[in-house]
Amino acid sequence: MALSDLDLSCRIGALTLQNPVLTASGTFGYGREFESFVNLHRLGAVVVKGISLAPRRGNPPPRVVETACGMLNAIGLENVGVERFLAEKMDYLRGMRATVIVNILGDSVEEYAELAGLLDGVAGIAAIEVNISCPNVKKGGVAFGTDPKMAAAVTKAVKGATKLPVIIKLSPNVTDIALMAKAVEAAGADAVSLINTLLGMAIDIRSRRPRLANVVGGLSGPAIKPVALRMVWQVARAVQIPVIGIGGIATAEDALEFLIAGASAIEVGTANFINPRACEDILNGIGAYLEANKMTSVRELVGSLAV
Amino acid sequence: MALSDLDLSCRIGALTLQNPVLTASGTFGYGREFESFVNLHRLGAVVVKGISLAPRRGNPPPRVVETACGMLNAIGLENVGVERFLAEKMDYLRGMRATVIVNILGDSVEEYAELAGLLDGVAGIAAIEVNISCPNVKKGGVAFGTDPKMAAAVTKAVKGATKLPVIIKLSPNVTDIALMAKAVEAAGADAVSLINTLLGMAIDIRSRRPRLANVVGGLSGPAIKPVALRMVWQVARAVQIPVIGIGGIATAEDALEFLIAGASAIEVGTANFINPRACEDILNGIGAYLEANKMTSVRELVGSLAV
Amino acid sequence: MAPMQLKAEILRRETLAPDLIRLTFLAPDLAAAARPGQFLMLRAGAVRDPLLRRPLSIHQITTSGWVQVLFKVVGQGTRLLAALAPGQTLDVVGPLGNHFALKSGGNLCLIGGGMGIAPLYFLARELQRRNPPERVVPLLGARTAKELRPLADDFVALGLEPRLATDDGTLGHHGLVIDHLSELLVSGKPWHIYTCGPYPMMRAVVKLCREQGWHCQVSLETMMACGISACLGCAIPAAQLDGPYKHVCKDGPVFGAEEVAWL
Amino acid sequence: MAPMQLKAEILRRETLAPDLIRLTFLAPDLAAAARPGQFLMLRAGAVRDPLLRRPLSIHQITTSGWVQVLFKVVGQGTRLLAALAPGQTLDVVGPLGNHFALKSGGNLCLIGGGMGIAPLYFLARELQRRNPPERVVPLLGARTAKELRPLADDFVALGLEPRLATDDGTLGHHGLVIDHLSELLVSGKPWHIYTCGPYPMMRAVVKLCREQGWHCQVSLETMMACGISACLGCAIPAAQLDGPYKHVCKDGPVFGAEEVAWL
Ligand SMILES: Cc1cc2nc3c(=O)[nH]c(=O)nc-3n(C[C@H](O)[C@H](O)[C@H](O)COP(=O)(O)OP(=O)(O)OC[C@H]3O[C@@H](n4cnc5c(N)ncnc54)[C@H](O)[C@@H]3O)c2cc1C
Ligand SMILES: Cc1cc2nc3c(=O)[nH]c(=O)nc-3n(C[C@H](O)[C@H](O)[C@H](O)COP(=O)(O)OP(=O)(O)OC[C@H]3O[C@@H](n4cnc5c(N)ncnc54)[C@H](O)[C@@H]3O)c2cc1C
Ligand SMILES: Cc1cc2nc3c(=O)[nH]c(=O)nc-3n(C[C@H](O)[C@H](O)[C@H](O)COP(=O)(O)O)c2cc1C
Ligand SMILES: Cc1cc2nc3c(=O)[nH]c(=O)nc-3n(C[C@H](O)[C@H](O)[C@H](O)COP(=O)(O)O)c2cc1C
Ligand code: FES
Ligand code: FES
Repeated sequence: MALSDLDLSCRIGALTLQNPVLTASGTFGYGREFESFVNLHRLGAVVVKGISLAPRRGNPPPRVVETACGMLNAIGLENVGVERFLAEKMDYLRGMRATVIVNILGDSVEEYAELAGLLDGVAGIAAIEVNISCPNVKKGGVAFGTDPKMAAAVTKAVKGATKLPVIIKLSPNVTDIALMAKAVEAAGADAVSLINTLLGMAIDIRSRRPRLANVVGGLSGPAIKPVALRMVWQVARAVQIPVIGIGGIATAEDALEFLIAGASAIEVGTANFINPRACEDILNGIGAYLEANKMTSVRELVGSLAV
Repeated sequence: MALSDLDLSCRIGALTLQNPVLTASGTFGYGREFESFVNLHRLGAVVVKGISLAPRRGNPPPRVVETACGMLNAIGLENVGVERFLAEKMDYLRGMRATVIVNILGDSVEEYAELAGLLDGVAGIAAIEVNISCPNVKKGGVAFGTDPKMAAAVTKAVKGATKLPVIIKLSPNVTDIALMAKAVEAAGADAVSLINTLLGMAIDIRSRRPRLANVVGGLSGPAIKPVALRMVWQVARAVQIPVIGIGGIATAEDALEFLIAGASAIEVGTANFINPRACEDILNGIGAYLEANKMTSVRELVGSLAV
Repeated sequence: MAPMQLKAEILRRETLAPDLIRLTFLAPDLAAAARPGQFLMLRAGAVRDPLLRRPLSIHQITTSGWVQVLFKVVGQGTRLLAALAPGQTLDVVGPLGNHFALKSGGNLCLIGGGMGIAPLYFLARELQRRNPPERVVPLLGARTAKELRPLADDFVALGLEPRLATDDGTLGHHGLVIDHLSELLVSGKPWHIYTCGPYPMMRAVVKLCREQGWHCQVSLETMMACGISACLGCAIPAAQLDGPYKHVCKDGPVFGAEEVAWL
Repeated sequence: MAPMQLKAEILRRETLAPDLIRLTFLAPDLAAAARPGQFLMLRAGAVRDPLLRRPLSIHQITTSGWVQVLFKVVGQGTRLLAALAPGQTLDVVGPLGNHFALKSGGNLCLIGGGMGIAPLYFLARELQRRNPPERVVPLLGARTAKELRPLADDFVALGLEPRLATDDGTLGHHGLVIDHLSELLVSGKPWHIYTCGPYPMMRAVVKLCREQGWHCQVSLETMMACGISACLGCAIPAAQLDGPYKHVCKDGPVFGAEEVAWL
């Protein structure tokens, strides 16, 4: 059976993706950075670096530090802003026939809504992924993603501003992630994706200073996979909407664990840095597994965990 | 300067420990298991495997699985129960002149209090560490450690039942660990220790079954160190009581990061499995660092992070 | 004998078959203390991934203080161990666990499958010292001749006459090692069985022993985080299913077949 | 030239000094595309710890498709790279980043400190092709003779006359490589400077260049997670401090000294 005979497609709200392998925001630039490594049109979708209303210069360096089987980043959401994104980045992605999901971030509910409105109806944009791990500036800097009410408010506002499918990207830095997922589902989210990075820190014992200028940063990579997988499993059992699994996925085996746990699709993050071809390798590996297990559709696998 | 000239002592409530290197509960048995590797009397304290009122047989196997730079365990708090612990394990520890901290766990506030009462006044027991990452059976199985009110209730009950210093061991599976720390501080805790394991999961893609019979388990080891360090830093800034840092500490460098972040002492967990001599190696390394940096007391280091 | 933690110098690395490695290292105190059936927790170096030590049985010791392990390369941990060259150091904790009870007298049969043969060689040598060679009968099985021959040769060199079986028929009986058990049955004698190998093989052996009333010592494997009885990760169900679990690293790895559950 | 991802065969591993390694590997397409100043992101194998690739400058290429990197073993990543033996494969992404602008004519001076010398050799060769050798002046410094001599010899073999300096005085001037700059000053000529090395050294060079009005190209290092402009981790402050950051893997590693902040 050739890969093309397999049904790898998955649905995220009204959107059908050709396969479940997506790129994680912030680890794949605006797509073009990977043009010599990956066939962008083969991917389920390219989720681009988080976009804000105004351009952001991000945090001062150092911004990244390696940890055991992982890395911390405090990029600080550096991005070109929505205007330049639409003017400079979308043409290329359209030309490559990539399915584009735009990851957005804001300081207030209103900013999220405004951004969603600006993206609505733009040719080539298939969906919006909402990063709610950002501080709510109006609410004393508590992250939207740690409070079910604020998360629901963002979801409602974004849904009200766009006809595009809306994916809410959940923060893992919470007591009960299933509760968060249910809150955004009730508020109209078409899907949830998780996890964003775990908040972490590293110290240089020589200088006795934080290794990141921002002091704390987001932990990603294989180190966090067990936590991510547990959360995906918990959320998949709690909501009816599709779940996109993220966190430490570096191989097809990793991706398969998330699908079996209940994820309809997955996003590959940090692994892109180490193996720029990771997304295609993972896609091929999922196909091979389905064949070896005599499955014809990836949906047979989704949530197939026998507990 | 010889190691003996350094002041490595640290205070945990009314208790003064000779040095800040402790063993983490559940990773050092009842001490005797390490007799041929470590001089127990040289350690800051031996924190023994969690003890419950009645013996517990724990979870069915498989109970452990390796992950990237970490491991998941679902031992299920197997232990001999308080009666056998006192009858069979304490004599040896007293004989070794070890400073013993007993880690306790329970299904209800009352159980915690009863246990604390049974340990009160037992010769050789220096303090009680309360594992609140256990499900509150009376409250639908929500972990004590995820709710500030329940955590405070346990703290109060234990404090009321014993004159020993009480260390509350915090769960990292919460939105705001500083809030938890403040809640138990207000309830009378003499110190907090953190972190317990992060909840995680792993799946065998061949059988499509969880790798742990218990489905989910606790993630420990170097993988979690960045998260643990961040939480210790947050808690140390939020409370006045001493903080004991735990999570992924395998070397003196790791331990120093926690001390610099604000921990008065540290506990070594999973590293004991890999290097049974880890505690003494770490103790020696801390001494060497203090000397190299011309410090005479470990307290000069605690909380010395320049942010 | 209390376990020790030591750095041992690798003296020799032999590739007996593809992915079948025998490492010889110098550890006189360990060699002096080790008993057949015990195991070691090994680490090739200070890597954090894989994180844990790897349990390997003691395959052989010499009076000159050499210790051998014999293992299959199955994943990253054994791959790193297999990459150690003479002169490099191996990080060892051991000897760990209990050991086979050494019988003097009677009819003794050692049944090993695959890497389960590794501890049986040490056992065979100790039994052979205490018993006439014809009373010590090794039944050895593996997937294919390549794997089995080097192991079988060692038993022959001891003066024993191993009966062999391979899954693919390339050496000895074409089939399972336990098919040889019928020979023991035919003999009509009571046997004392020692066995180590794949779980289904051992279960079949244990079933027969129970039927025949033969005594049987089994060496079990399980996932281990520490090997030194600190993590409680190595639990297995005891014969009395609702009783406390047995712990392979402390109560085992050798058990009387009747002590543990056969599921 | 778009970067590629490839597995290259190691042809040679040389230990030039303790912990100073030169790896030669076969990568014809890469060799054809590479320009002086560019770098590679390397990985010794599929280990997860350390997680990230390691950036190393391209030290030399040959027309027969050989590529060389020269590096100091400072931690686990470089240790794993240093352990690669001929015949094994190296996992390469590159060529990455921009490159030095190659001047024809004028007085060219290459100032390298420590491992900063690595990319300057490739640069020196390309400059030497375009300029009379006496117009290409390398100033090379390192901690000690053991480290510096093998590198210096290569420059001599190119027909250049490097001025040397070591921290311990065991080769060349006893002191800093920048002390040689006074010779350039004395010459009274305007110089075009290329520099790569420790930050304090480059800052001193840049200060002098600014005073003298000399043009200066610097090659910078920073922590890099990807090297391919995907993570935005390699930010450094631009000359205009409140403007957008520069990204070393994309806007660099070579910068005009005036483009970036010197803090
Ligand atoms: C007491 C004991 C004695 C053993 N003696 C030998 C021996 O003499 N020769 C030999 O070849 N093998 C022996 N084993 C098995 C050996 O420990 C495993 O093959 C090895 O740990 C695999 O490590 P890895 O990293 O190469 O493979 P991994 O990538 O970790 O896993 C490969 C496979 O090995 C299994 N495995 C992994 N770790 C362990 C572990 N800690 N304990 C048990 N199984 C594991 C996994 O379930 C998996 O199926 C013994 C095991 C035990 C418990
Ligand atoms: C563009 C560029 C070109 C380079 N070219 C060379 C070269 O030709 N020869 C050479 O010897 N070195 C070069 N380096 C430095 C080299 O990348 C580091 O020495 C190496 O990554 C250290 O890895 P490690 O695992 O051995 O050490 P680690 O244990 O990771 O760290 C040891 C030290 O190296 C620093 N370091 C670690 N990772 C990086 C990284 N990704 N980028 C920068 N610094 C890091 C750390 O801050 C630490 O102080 C270059 C760096 C860059 C950015
Ligand atoms: C360098 C870096 C930048 C990131 N930027 C973003 C971002 O802009 N928006 C976002 O929602 N997530 C961002 N993330 C989080 C990832 O999309 C992903 O959720 C996380 O890294 C976990 O997946 P991984 O372990 O596969 O990397 C970023 C992660 C990294 C490592
Ligand atoms: C096998 C195992 C058993 C544990 N048992 C207990 C326990 O009984 N009580 C407790 O409070 N913590 C227990 N812990 C948690 C550790 O004490 C420690 O908080 C955690 O492992 C993080 O530290 P580490 O990364 O250094 O291991 C256990 C951890 C492991 C790995
Ligand atoms: S392996 Fe840890 S207790 Fe047996
Ligand atoms: S290193 Fe990732 S963007 Fe430069």
